[in-house]
Amino acid sequence: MLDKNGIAKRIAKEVQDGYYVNLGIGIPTLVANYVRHDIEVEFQSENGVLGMGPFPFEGEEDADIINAGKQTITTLPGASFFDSALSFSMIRGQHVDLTILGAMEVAENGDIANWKIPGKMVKGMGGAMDLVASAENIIVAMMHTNKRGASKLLKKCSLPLTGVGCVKKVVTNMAVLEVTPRGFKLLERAPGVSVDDIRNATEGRLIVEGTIPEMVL
Amino acid sequence: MLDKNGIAKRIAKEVQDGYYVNLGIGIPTLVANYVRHDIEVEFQSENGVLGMGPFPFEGEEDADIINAGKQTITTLPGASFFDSALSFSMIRGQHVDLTILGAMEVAENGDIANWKIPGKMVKGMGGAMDLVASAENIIVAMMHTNKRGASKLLKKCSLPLTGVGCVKKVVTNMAVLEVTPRGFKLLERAPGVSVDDIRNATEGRLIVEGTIPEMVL
Amino acid sequence: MINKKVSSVEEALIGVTNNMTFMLGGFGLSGIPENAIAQLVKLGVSGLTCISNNAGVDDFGLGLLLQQKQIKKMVSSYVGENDEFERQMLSGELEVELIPQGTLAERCRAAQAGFPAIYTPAGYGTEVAEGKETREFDGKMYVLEHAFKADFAFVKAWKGDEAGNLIFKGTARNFNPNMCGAAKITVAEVEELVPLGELDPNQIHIPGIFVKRIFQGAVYEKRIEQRTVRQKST
Amino acid sequence: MINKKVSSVEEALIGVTNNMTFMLGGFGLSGIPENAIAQLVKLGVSGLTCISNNAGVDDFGLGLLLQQKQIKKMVSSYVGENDEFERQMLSGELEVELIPQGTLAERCRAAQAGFPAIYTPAGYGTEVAEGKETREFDGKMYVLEHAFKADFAFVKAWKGDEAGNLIFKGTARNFNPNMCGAAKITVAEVEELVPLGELDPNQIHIPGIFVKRIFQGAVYEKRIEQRTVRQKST
Repeated sequence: MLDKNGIAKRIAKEVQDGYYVNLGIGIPTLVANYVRHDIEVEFQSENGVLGMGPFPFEGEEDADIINAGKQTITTLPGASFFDSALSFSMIRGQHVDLTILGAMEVAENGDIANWKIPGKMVKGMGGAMDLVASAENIIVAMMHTNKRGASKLLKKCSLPLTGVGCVKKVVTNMAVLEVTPRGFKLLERAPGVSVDDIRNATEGRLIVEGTIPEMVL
Repeated sequence: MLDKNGIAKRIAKEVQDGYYVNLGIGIPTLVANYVRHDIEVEFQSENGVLGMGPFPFEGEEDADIINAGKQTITTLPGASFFDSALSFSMIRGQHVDLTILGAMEVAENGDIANWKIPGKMVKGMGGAMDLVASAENIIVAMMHTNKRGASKLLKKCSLPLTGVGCVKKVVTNMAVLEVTPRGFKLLERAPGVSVDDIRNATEGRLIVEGTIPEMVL
Repeated sequence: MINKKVSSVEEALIGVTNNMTFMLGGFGLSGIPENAIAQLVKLGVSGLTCISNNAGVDDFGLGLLLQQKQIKKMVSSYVGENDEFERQMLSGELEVELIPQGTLAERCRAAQAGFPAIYTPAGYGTEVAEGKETREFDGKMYVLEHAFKADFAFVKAWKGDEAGNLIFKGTARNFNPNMCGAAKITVAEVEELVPLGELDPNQIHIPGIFVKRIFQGAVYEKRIEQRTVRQKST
Repeated sequence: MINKKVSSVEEALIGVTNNMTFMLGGFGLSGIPENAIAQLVKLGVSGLTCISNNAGVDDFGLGLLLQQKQIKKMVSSYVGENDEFERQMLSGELEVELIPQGTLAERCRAAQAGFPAIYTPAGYGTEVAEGKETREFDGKMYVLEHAFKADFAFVKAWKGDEAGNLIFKGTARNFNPNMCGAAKITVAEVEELVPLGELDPNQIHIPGIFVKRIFQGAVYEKRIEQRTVRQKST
């Protein structure tokens, strides 16, 4: 079983040289810490910055330079700032190569629900609906099951959708899965997790073909 | 009868303090020379400049600073450059207060034709169709009749249209006319031109009410 | 040049009345029109519809208007971080319309640019698209979203001049440029109002034609919502 | 940073073949991709569809491609000032699609921003709208115009860096920013390629994400089409 950092570490291996990447809040944010140093990657934040760097040193925070999580950030040489319309032109126009975001539920057809729980205070979708509706390459980072042990990889989402048929890959604390027309195809197991463990934790249709390797982190 | 400069001079009186103005090629360009000096006006050119000044002094021309007529220009303090999309946002979004352009024909319902003569080489509409489709305040500057003496103020345009029902006012070498739901309403006569002269030169419906004053230039 | 300068926030907000619709720039607390918001609190206008990506925090930004119950409806993409907001929303006092962030930006831009509506893929197949026209282009589905209509747009820039030209700084830019000229009256407040001619015409983010009134804000707190830092390695 | 720099115009145009559709920035002869055009002449590719506001003059700009009969179709708003163009058009050798200038800009921007189509009032009631969907919004009529699809966009900027960030100068900006990222491959040529970090991130007109390849043009003639001057009063 992986912890959140383990999930981030595994997803970081999906980030390729020359990718523009948008990271959602939560586990996805951690991905930046594990991207290989020998490749060139630029992080976009939908509030209007490309080329984000690490957090600023204490005393160097600037209220005018934040990320989509409203955290103070820095920028790297070659960075740029832009307005919200141009920012979503990057996203909608499919100029961002990879989108990594969290989810409450993912369905076997690639539907995703990550913005609203009926009866609870709804904070809003922010840029998530734009991201999932447009991105060609979406990886979901999440726990395989919720706090009550119920599967988050479902036949059909029970929560209000954020987008339809858009998720390409899911990386959980238990497995790496590809969303295919036939369902969740199991690609890798987390260390110490068996195929049966994954089968038991997956409500949606799981496709297991051949021997499933253990993740290399 | 007015000459081209006379038409421009009369139109200049329509330009009010605080107006953003787009001037077409030909007679409209001359309007800038006659705008009162005690009012503040900014000239927009659809190729991407607001706050145009006079032509540059010899030797100070810059190939990167031109107007929509491709002429070298200068800018005044407070000017700005922008891309074509933002330029037409100004026009389509009705932020430009007054558009002055030439025409081959104007119809009594406000239709305008100024871009194409069938059988002749067509150069294109440039920004004219965007301007006439969006501007709330359009003044046409033109000769009352063509070179063969035929009226250019018609019941219906014979040439391919540039825009429908959009012209508000026409200033010719003979008259100032308002386009109303009932036709061309005669507002002013050019010096030395009689109402009958104008009637004879106008094919479209002409409305003459009361005494028609002579233009004050 | 056409002079857009007004001498005070009071003058800048002349014409503001109850039940109006406002656009307000800013993302989180970054780039929000602090002085206009303070003046709206002072004026006490109510029944407001506010189009703004976020709703501030309890004691800053739009939260200040929420505390005074001046807002009838919020149109936003994300409204967390605000207890009073949550209370009013759950009690039904406050109407909330949540829309995708990119859709919000583009509905502003449509109003600025004279487009009646746009087709965006965001929200297709979700409750955001319910009751809206959808349409296929090249095998992909889109939702028709209409341009906003607003009475005032309140934006905040870094520098500006009397002609109304604006330059923004960092991510405080966000929705501000897209809201300029998207309402009947656009009021820009700036940290620094510089003399005419001082801004490079090449480097103006928003030309003055989109701005009706401009003033220099008296004071900017520029509060940081999530202060995140790293330690200097020794 | 992702490095977009290529060492030469030859490398920048790798992949260009016959019968492709290109977008080319520029208004008149201002801000045109001079080096890319020269290379296209050299490559001799033909059957081209060129989306460009103008078509150059006989011996400069796109006129150079017209002389070599490399262009099959022009999509432009204004094509005067070019005898060879006129000859080919009247003889039927050259197909010409004339569209309003603002529509041209916005069909580029739609491609850049992922919009399938836009509703614009330009051309309603004229032959430009023939065969196109029209629609009323709020009592005004609009024409549905589709996003362009192109293989390459050739743009010219003033300054750029290896990350592909671009800054334009004066009215040489025009359509160039709107074409960036609007084709499968965007090639930017710049007068000056500056070291990474030299451009102010606040003042970048087009972020590098919209640019695939960037190179410094060998030489720029920057020809003036209408030299207009005034005399110094003595």
